Order: sequence, then structure tokens, then C-alpha cells
Amino acid sequence: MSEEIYYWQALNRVMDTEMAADDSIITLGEDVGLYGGTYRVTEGLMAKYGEWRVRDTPISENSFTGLGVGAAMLGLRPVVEIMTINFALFAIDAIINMAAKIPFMSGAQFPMPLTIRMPGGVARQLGAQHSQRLEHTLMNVPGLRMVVPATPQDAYWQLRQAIHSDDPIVFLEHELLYFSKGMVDETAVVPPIHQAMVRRPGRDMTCIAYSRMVLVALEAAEQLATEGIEMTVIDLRSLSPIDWETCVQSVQQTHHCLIVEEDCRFAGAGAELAATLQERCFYFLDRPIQRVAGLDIPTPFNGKLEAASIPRTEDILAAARRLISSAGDQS
Amino acid sequence: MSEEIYYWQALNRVMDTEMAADDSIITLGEDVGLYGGTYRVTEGLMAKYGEWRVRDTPISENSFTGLGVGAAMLGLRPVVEIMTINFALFAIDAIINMAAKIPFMSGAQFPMPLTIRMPGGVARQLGAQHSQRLEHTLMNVPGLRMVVPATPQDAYWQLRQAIHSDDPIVFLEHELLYFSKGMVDETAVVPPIHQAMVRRPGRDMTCIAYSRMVLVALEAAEQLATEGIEMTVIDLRSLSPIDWETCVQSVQQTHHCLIVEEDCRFAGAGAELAATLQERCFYFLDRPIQRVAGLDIPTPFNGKLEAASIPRTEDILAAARRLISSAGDQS
Amino acid sequence: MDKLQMSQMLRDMLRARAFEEAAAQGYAQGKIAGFLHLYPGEEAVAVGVLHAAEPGDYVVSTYREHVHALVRGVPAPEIMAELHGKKTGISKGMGGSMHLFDASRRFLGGYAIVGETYPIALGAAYAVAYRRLPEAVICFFGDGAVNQGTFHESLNMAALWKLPILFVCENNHYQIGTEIHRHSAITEVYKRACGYGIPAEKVDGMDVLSVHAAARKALERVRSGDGPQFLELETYRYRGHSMADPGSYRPSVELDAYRANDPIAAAIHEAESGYPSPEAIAAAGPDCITLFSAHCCRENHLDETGIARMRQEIQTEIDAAVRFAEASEEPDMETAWSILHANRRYETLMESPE
Amino acid sequence: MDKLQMSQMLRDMLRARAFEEAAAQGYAQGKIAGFLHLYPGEEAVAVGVLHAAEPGDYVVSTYREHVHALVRGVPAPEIMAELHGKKTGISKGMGGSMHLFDASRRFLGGYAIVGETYPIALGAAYAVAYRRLPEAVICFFGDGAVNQGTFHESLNMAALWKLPILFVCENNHYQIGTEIHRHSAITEVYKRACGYGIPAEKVDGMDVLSVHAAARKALERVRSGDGPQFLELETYRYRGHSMADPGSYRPSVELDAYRANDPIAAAIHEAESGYPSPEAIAAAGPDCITLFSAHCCRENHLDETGIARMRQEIQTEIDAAVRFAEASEEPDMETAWSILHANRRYETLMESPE
Ligand SMILES: Cc1ncc(C[n+]2csc(CCOP(=O)(O)OP(=O)(O)O)c2C)c(N)n1
Ligand SMILES: Cc1ncc(C[n+]2csc(CCOP(=O)(O)OP(=O)(O)O)c2C)c(N)n1
Ligand SMILES: [Mg+2]
Ligand SMILES: [Mg+2]
Repeated sequence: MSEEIYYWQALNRVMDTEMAADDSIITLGEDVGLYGGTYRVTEGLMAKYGEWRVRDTPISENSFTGLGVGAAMLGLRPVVEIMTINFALFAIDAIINMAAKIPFMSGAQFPMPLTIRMPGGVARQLGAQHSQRLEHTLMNVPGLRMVVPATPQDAYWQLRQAIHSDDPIVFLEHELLYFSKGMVDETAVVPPIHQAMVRRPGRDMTCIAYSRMVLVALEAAEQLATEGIEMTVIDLRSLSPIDWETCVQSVQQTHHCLIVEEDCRFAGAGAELAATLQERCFYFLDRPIQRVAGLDIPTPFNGKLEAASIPRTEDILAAARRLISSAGDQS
Repeated sequence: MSEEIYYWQALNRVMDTEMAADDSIITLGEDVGLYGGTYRVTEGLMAKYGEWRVRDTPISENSFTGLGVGAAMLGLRPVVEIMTINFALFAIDAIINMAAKIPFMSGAQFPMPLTIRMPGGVARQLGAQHSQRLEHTLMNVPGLRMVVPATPQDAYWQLRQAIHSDDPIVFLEHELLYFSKGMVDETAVVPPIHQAMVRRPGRDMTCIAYSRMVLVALEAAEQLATEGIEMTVIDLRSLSPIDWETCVQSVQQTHHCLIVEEDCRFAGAGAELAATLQERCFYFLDRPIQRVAGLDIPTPFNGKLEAASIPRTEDILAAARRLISSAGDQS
Repeated sequence: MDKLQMSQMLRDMLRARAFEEAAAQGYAQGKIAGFLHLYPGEEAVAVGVLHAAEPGDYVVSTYREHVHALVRGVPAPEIMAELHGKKTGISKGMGGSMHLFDASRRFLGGYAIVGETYPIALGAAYAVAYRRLPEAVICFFGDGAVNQGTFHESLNMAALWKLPILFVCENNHYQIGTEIHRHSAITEVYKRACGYGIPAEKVDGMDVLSVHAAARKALERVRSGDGPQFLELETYRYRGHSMADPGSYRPSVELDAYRANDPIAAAIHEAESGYPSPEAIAAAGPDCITLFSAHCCRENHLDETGIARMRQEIQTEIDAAVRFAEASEEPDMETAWSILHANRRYETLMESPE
Repeated sequence: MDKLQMSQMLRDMLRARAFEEAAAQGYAQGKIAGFLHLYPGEEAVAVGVLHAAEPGDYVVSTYREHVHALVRGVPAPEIMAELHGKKTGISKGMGGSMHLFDASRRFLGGYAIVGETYPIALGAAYAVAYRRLPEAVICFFGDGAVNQGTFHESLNMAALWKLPILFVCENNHYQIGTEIHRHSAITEVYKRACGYGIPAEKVDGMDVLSVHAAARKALERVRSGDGPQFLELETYRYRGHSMADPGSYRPSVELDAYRANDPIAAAIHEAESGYPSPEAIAAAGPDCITLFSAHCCRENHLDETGIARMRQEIQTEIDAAVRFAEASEEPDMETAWSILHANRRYETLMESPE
């Protein structure tokens, strides 16, 4: 049943099978049609489903995202692709003020079966304007959900779920994950969309990460294991809502918690994790919760500085060692 | 030297005296000129300084905020008024991608002496779209500063400082503060723009708040004092950067910390406060840090529900009592 | 146009006026809070356009939308109850004055952020066009809203894909206190449509029959697949921008330097009092309701007694609406949460996290 | 136009081409990373417009801006070093290919978010107009960028306040892989200016002399207070949208269903290979450089040997730029932080928090 495919292929497969099954699903965005999508996610769809269902748009992020909102109000299930999250800053009113609020403001008269797909994160030397992380902003919006698949399997499952959802969902991809490979089993039992997963168990500490940082954390965990430190790695999979139970359970067992995120540290997504987990696990913690996060600096263009501006394996290693050793004690 | 004036008057006075002193200061926004500003902040300025310095704009938030950015690059010191923070969602690219990043991306060739004034927060039954809080979003932007004056004196001091700053500053006002009164001493020694202030000392716990919530927290503190609970109230005054020293010192003395914010709890501004303070004060804390925050729901229009959607005095009281009593122990 | 239709139109204009005056009263009495943007003076626009619409058409509106909802058929009690924030309101007390929604009447909502109506209309029209249905989407917006970027983006896409939208600009010449010459480089709003090749026309928005005729023609084109159409309706609002606006706290401001400047004289007055001056109102021409009642009488469809009776019936309707609103229950937080979570039931693949 | 000026223009066109080819090579060799948007084919636009500019004028550009910077006078080594992310780069290695800035030459930056150039230009022009200086702001953007909301907002304000901006649309008919008929309702871009009453003209962007003449005339008007002017320059890009784009990983895609559709044939080719087809390039007319060298020779200002020598000198210049870039130091994190905090020194009323 399982097959090893690229992350983009998993997404492409979902788009294809779901569109074939339900003609209320449409997709739109810049170059999603003829060009097949910047990262190939919509490849082949236009030829198959026609231009009314696979729509190339002008560079008008605010309005074509809003188009998705209006179309969803009439019962379509639009999948809007914003080429990268950086351009979503133009569409933020459509996301926050329209998609997220209409179901509520209308007294639940209008469901919002809208999926907004976009890749975020630091890629390779794209400069400060093209390296945004917006997790923290979108987490703070009641009425909106956000998923952050790290693997092709999750990309497959969660995009299907997002398309089936009647709540608006931001589907956050990562530019550096599209060409990563992984096994996808199309017939496996699907876990709830927001459920966090323990990617690797370990008794000594809990590392919580999401999206690409899960892979970096797993690398660090391998290395730590050789040093005798066993680190649990939890992949959040969903940033809104967050599956607190999985996190709390693990932290209560390991007594140490490390959060890894690509978002800038100051008021990043990790802040919410640390804030809630210190509240819920306070009496279990041997040390304060630590965050390994992006630096609070616009992303420098230079490659080395760029790499240093977000967590690398060695940053996680250092933080993990500090956390476990008594030298990490800051008091 | 001191005089009791409205918050809006304090702002208006700064605008006037600074514009008189420096002709590179201009102000623009919807109805700031002829109309004098929705909340009177720019009243009288157009007649005095002319329409090139006090410019009424069309409803084009993205571009007129960007106008401020471009004008600042040429050495003007624009004060852009966005009528309310809700409309700033249209201008978020100009703020995040332009104002905050240009000084860095240009290798420090262009300072950014730009002030963006706007009121945020829940006012009185303005509905979900007109009750936004964006603190968390703007805190997460390196290169941007944000101040949140709660009193006329701070409004006076901090607006002057913002205008003098060569870094871009978001000057966050609050719709319900404009017509609050307070003493303003124009000749007093000015504290650093980001310095937090202890508004009321108290040995039992530390309450950290900002903007309008400082007033609510002070009310709660009064009440608690009658019950024998002495609560320190810290007014952050600046959300970016945050004056951690003042907070840490207090928490280390009181061993209990309560954060009060109007922002939605999930990934709100308070998350960063709790995350960093648990890290820095872990061994001093008797209890986990608690947040009293806005509910994670779009603001309901109904007046009672709206009031219940953000912290009220009684919510702070309840949280404070829970925090101090051993019943608050969640373990 | 037949007698019945004309008298229905007059009735709706009178209902609109009466509704808004009742709302203003509720506000003055402190029973309605928040921003309250009223429509008096502009009734010919909503009535002319919406009487030309079919039940299958969709309507997208702004924060100044009570009358659009009312004329579209939303019962007055449900609108009034929403203004009062009650559970019986059309948006269950969650939306308020600026956010009336009615799915059953294809009323896609009132939007409080200027410029949001375009993309909503665009999306609705996209759905209609994709399904090849003979339905139109009516998109309302003001003269000030024309300068928001979404106007441009959405009109381009609407024209590019020939979407069935009737763009209706309610040009009352003001963006709150800013007169159109001070916010737009081109003050004949319909000319903005030239940048997209969208057929556009300017019509006297005080004359309900002209509005109706123009809207009917345009809607027919829209429904028959000719692509978007654009109407500019020149009108006037008799009240301040909103009830929460100036007037209340604003003393006379120092605007002497600008008094000489003619095109902005009315704005100065508004800035001072929150309301247009009697001269400005007079200069705007006769009230659309006066005009149309006179017309109806002239054409012998109606007479003064008939109109008086109509007013009487309407007053009864509106009074009842107010009583209903006032007597209705407030929503509780449970309801609010269940509205927020309403759509979770559809998510067969998901479970709630807590 | 005198001989000297013409030969300087030709030289800049050749420098532009050579610079970009060197950049492409650096990218192929893995020495330059990130997105790299090249300019070959469009040189007549940058050279024609910027040779008409005064040193007092300001320039705002996009992510496809190496040539704008080069022609504006930014030394090739500093641009090349920036592309390599080096400390000696014009933006100290912090900006990169898409973010060249040069305050001393009034080059207000390259912007990577489509639609940002308008408000920056608007602000610069506002400052100039407020100071009543006889300076112009030149704002570059592509045909795809015309559909961003900021275009509309900024053009309205520019026209409303008669700001000194020359809007320059580099119409290469493509928004990455989307041909102009598929992104714009009106494909003659200059007609978009009608919505704001801005004088606009379409000029052959492959003919540097026409571009230069049109730009000079427009800039004179702009500087003399006539308000904004708009030029559409029809041009063509010979390379893919960016070096990071397709071609590398994209196999032939399934677009058969669309092959019959003529206006998009070129887009299909781009979608497949990342580059325009030889036919598409040929159909776009002769290369602007070939055209202009021939003209210069005809007019007897230059001959083949002269041009060959010029090319030689240019190659030397560009090679040196590459060597400089490659040999330069990388910036360190200290530098990055100090750049971020550079403006704190002006804040006499503030202190650093930590
Ligand atoms: C994006 C945005 N900016 C500003 C406002 C504040 N505002 C509300 S109504 C209005 C004026 C709108 O004028 P117009 O479009 O002419 O409509 P009218 O009120 O005259 O009916 C403004 C500026 C807003 N609601 N949204
Ligand atoms: C707001 C935004 N949306 C999308 C993109 C991705 N993007 C980069 S360039 C481009 C096409 C721009 O086309 P055009 O304006 O014609 O300029 P050209 O590249 O042809 O010079 C797109 C869609 C972006 N950078 N910014
Ligand atoms: Mg108006
Ligand atoms: Mg182009």
C-alpha cells in the first residue's frame, strides 16, 4: 500500500483525487494552472479539470484570497494557493477579517470550507522579504485553524482533511520540504487533523517542534542518543488548535522541555507553547522550558548568516545538553 | 508645571509642539486634516501647518502607510495615523515588509524615522471586525518597535520619543483611553521609551499589564488590598522591546506572576511574557505564571458578551486569588 | 412599471426611512450601541437596485446596510434585534449593526472594513459563473471605498473572467469628513471602470425610477453572461457618517484657514457638527422620497391619504420591530461558543482537541 | 543626441548584458544563490529611462533590478558582491540580489514583493513635492505588478496631489508563466492610467532612442510640477523568470489540452522549459542591443571595431567585478546585529533595554 513519494507529490495526489470526487473543489492562485504551481503541487490539474476549476490569477493576493472566501460562502470548497507566505501579508485582511470571522459574525449561517495553502519559512538565500514566518500571527486568530505537516504522509492526510473541513484552514507548507521524500500509505487509518505525534520516544527530555524543524530535531535526537541522552521528539502537526494532551503527557514524564521553532523567538509560536506548558506542567518541570528559535533579526541574505538565523542541529544539541546538565540551571 | 488633560490632548500637544519645532515632521491619514482626526489627536494642525504637512488621505491604507515609508527614506519624519488597528491589516505589508526591513536590507543606508499611530482594542460594541488586537503580530517583527502608553503622561512622553526615533515605531493607542484624563508634566525628566514602570508596589504578587489593562489591573489591586493581598502592578509601556529587568526583579521578589492582556490568550502578547519569565524566574516562582487574557473568540457584538470576552476587574481578582491560595495549585 | 410595483417601491423607501429613524432613536436612548451608520437620503439607491434584483441574485453590502437588508426582505424585527445585540437578531447578536447576514435571502453580509465587498462579490460571482447559473451578484460600496486596492484587483478579475457582478457605487460624495475632490483624482466614479473595460454609467441616485431602470438593464446583461457592469449612483446622506461620530464631543474646530475653499465647505460643516448643513442638504436637491411620492401621486397611483395610510402601517411595523428587539433575550456565552464551533460537526475526519 | 551620449548608452546596454550573463554564470557555478531575476532583452528600457534621469532624481525598482542599479551608477563590483552575499556588497550582504540599495545615488531599493515600488515612490515624491524641489521619482514595475492593489491606491494619490513620479511599466507580457491576456482585462497597460487622469503613452521598449526621448519629455513634465506621468514600454525577456525557476526540475507537463490556444503558446513553452522559445524570442523582434549598435554604426558614431573594443573593456570591468565579489569577505553576525541596531544611536531619548 505504501509508496515513497515527494511531499509535493503527496499534495498533488490529494488535489487530484479530491477534485475528481467532488466538483465543488476548485483551486486558484498565481501560476497554479498552466505552469502547474511553483512547487508542482497543482501539476496536471488544469489540463484535467479545466480553467474554471484550476484558475491562474493575477498578482492580487488580497482579492483572490477574498474570492476564495466568497466562493466558499456559496458552497464551493476553494483551495487558494498563495505562492509563498510572504505575499500573504497582502491577503491578511481576507484571512483574518473575512475567512475567520464570517462564520461567527453571521451567527453560523455561513460555513467556510476554505483551505489556504502556502509555503513559509526560510529557504535558501531568498532575502528578508522572502523568508517570513507567520505562524504566531495566524495562531492568534480565533476561527482559523492551521496545520503544519512535516512529512509527505501528513501532507497527504492533512490536506484531505483540510479540504473536507467546513472551518477555514491555513495549510502551511515549507519551501524546503517539497522535495523531501517519505512513505505515503493512502489506505492507512487517518489520525485527527490536529493530533500531535511522537516521532521518537525518549525518557530524558521532550522536544516539541513542527514543520521542517521536526526533521532537524530528529537529527539532533539521533546525535544525542549516541551521547546517552534520550530525547522525545513531538511533531505538533497542528498549530491551531494544539494537541496539548500529547505534549503535557510527555513533559510530565521527562521533566524537561525544549521547544524548537523557526519563527523568531520574540512572540513566536513557541511562546504560546512555553506559556501554556509551564502552566500545565509546572510541578513536573526540573528546569525552565527552553526555546530554540529563529533569531530576532530580519533574515540576512548571506548564506552563512541566514543559516545561523534559524535553529540548526547544533543549536538544538547545545540547548539540549544545557537543559539536561545542571550547568543549565540559571538561578 | 503639571496639568490634568485628556489622553488625546497629550498626543495633540506633542504633535503641535514637535511640528512647530521641526518641519520634517508631517502627519497623514484618513480625516486627520480638516476633520481633526477621529479621536481629535490631530485637531487644529491642518489650519496651522497646511495640507502638505497634515494630509487627509483616501482609504488606501497599504499605500499611504507605504508613503510614510518612502518619505522617511528621504528624511521626513512622517507620523502615519491608521484610523484604527483594524484597518492596519491592509497595511501590514508596508509595516512588516517595508518599514521594518528596509533599514536592515539596505545595510543601514536608510534610517526609518517613521511613527505609525493607531488605536487598537475592544471598544464598545464595534463588532468582531472593529475590535482587533495585533500586538502579538507586530511584536514578532524584528526591526520594529512598539509602545503602548496607558496614561496621558506616557502618551506625551512616548509620542515625542517615537517621533525622534530613527527606528520605525508602532504607537499603539486604545480607543477607550482617548477620553481618559491624567496629569501631564511637560518638563519632567523623561524615562527611556521602553522602560516599564511599577504603578503600584505590592509584596504578594506581580501583575504585568499594558495599555488599558493597566487601569483595570490597578482597580483589581485596590480591591485586593482590602482583602490583604498586595499586588504589584507593572505597566510595560513598551511591547517591543520589553523591559525584562523590571519584570524579573519584581517576580523574583513576589514569587507569583499574573499577566493581564486584552489580546486573545492563544499566542497573544502575554505568551511571550510568560515564556520568557518562566525561563528567567523559574526557581523563584511558587506557582506557574498565569495569564488573564481575551477569550479565543471573535469579539461578539452583544455588549455583555463583548465585556466578558476581555479581562474585567473581577476576572483579575479571581485569578489573583486563585494564584495566591493553595487551591490554585494545579498539580 | 405597474402601479403595484411603484407602490411597493414607495413603501420600501418609507420603511427604510422609518426604520433608520427608529434606530437613531434607539441609539439616542442608549439602547443601541456601537457604530450606527444610517441611510436617510440614499433610499432611492437601495430600493431602485434591489427591486430590480431577482430572488436568485446575491447581495453584498457594507456597514451602512440596514436598508439593503430590509429591502432585500430581511424582516425588520430581526434587523432591529441585531442592532440591539439580541439573540433573535438576524446574526444572533454576534454581528451587530455592521454585520447583518441572511443566507436564506442570499444576503452575503455587511462588511465593516472598507473594500471588502469586492472580493466577496468576486467569489460569489465566481461560484455562480462556474456553475453556469443565471444569477447576478450585486456589490455595494461607497465613493470612498473606490480607492481601496481591492477595488482594482477585483474589478480586473471580474472583467477578465466575465463574472456576473453588478458593481453599485453609492456616491454620496463623502468618505466620512473627506469630500470626494479631496480623496479621488477622478471624481466621476464611473470613469474608474474604464481601466478594466467594464461598461459603466452614472445615474441620478435620487430618482428611484432611473435607478431601477438602469439596474434592471444592467442586471439583465450581467445574468446573460455579458460580464460585470458598473453603476454610479449620485446620492446624498442627510445624517453624519455614523451616530458615534462627532457632534457629540467636537466643539467648533479651528478651520478658518480653509473656510474660503469652496468644494470643501460642506466638509467643514460636517467636521464641526457631524452633520451636513441645511444648505448642503438643500443643494443636493429634493429628497428622494418627496420626489417619488409626488410622482406616484401625479401618476394617480396613490394619493396623500394612501400615502398617509402607508406611513401608518409602516410605523406600526417598525414599532413592533422595536418592541420585539427590546423584549428579546440576550445571547449567552454558550451560544457564542457553539456558533464559533458550529462547523466542527461537518468535520468527519477531525475531533475536538479538548 | 550627441555622439558621446549615444555611445554611453550603447556601452551601458552592453555592460548590462555582460553583467547579467556573468551573474547567470555565477549562479550556474553555485557561487550565487537565491532567486536571480535577469534582465537580458530589456536593456533598452533601463538605459533609455535612466539616461534621461538627472542625478537629483530618485529610482525605485523591483527584484529584477541589477541593471537599474548598474545604469544608475552603482559600481558593478558592489552589485556583484551583493549577489554573492559579501560584506563589500552595496547592501553589505544583507539584502542580496533582490534588495540593492544605494542612498548616495538615490537608488531607493529593489523590492521583492510585487507592488511595493508604488508606495515607496509615492512617499519619496511626496517628500520632494513638500520641499518643492525640481526632482523626479522614477518608479519601475512589470506588467504583472499592475494588478496589485497598491498600483491603484498609489496612482490615485499621485494624481490627486500631483506628485512628481514617472511610472514606468516594463511590459514583457509575462507574470512568471502567465501571459498578459490571462492576467489583465486590459492588455494595453498604459490605458490603466485613465482611471486617474494620468497622461500615459506606450513606447517601443526595444528602441532605446524612443524610450529615451519619451522618458526625457515625461521627466521634464514631472519635474516642472505637471504631476505624474506614465510610460508603458513593450519589451521582452530572453531568460526564464528567474534562475531558480523551472527548467531545472520540471519535466514536460501535461498541457496538451491547451496547446491549441494561441495567445498562451509562449507560456506553455515557458512552463515546460523555464525559458521562452526561440520562435517567441524571434517574434519579439530584433534584440535591442543589435538594433542600437546597428543604428550607432549607421550614424557613423561607432564602427564594429569600436564596439568590439567597447565589449572588451566591458568584459574586463565585469571580470574584475566578479573577482572582487568572489574575493571579498563574508559579513559576520556582529555586522548583521550592528546594522539592525544602527539607528539606535540617533535616539537620544532612548536607551537599549539590555
Ligand atoms: C479599511 C478601512 N479603512 C477605514 C475605515 C473607516 N471608515 C469607515 S466608513 C469610511 C468612509 C467610507 O466612505 P464611503 O466608501 O464613501 O461610504 P459611505 O460611508 O459614504 O457610505 C471610513 C474611512 C474602514 N472601516 N475600513
Ligand atoms: C505580492 C507578490 N506576489 C507574488 C510574487 C511572486 N512573483 C515574483 S515576480 C512575479 C511576476 C511579476 O511579473 P511582472 O510584474 O510582469 O514583472 P517581471 O518579472 O515580468 O519583470 C511574481 C508573481 C511576489 N514576489 N510578490
Ligand atoms: Mg461616501
Ligand atoms: Mg512581466
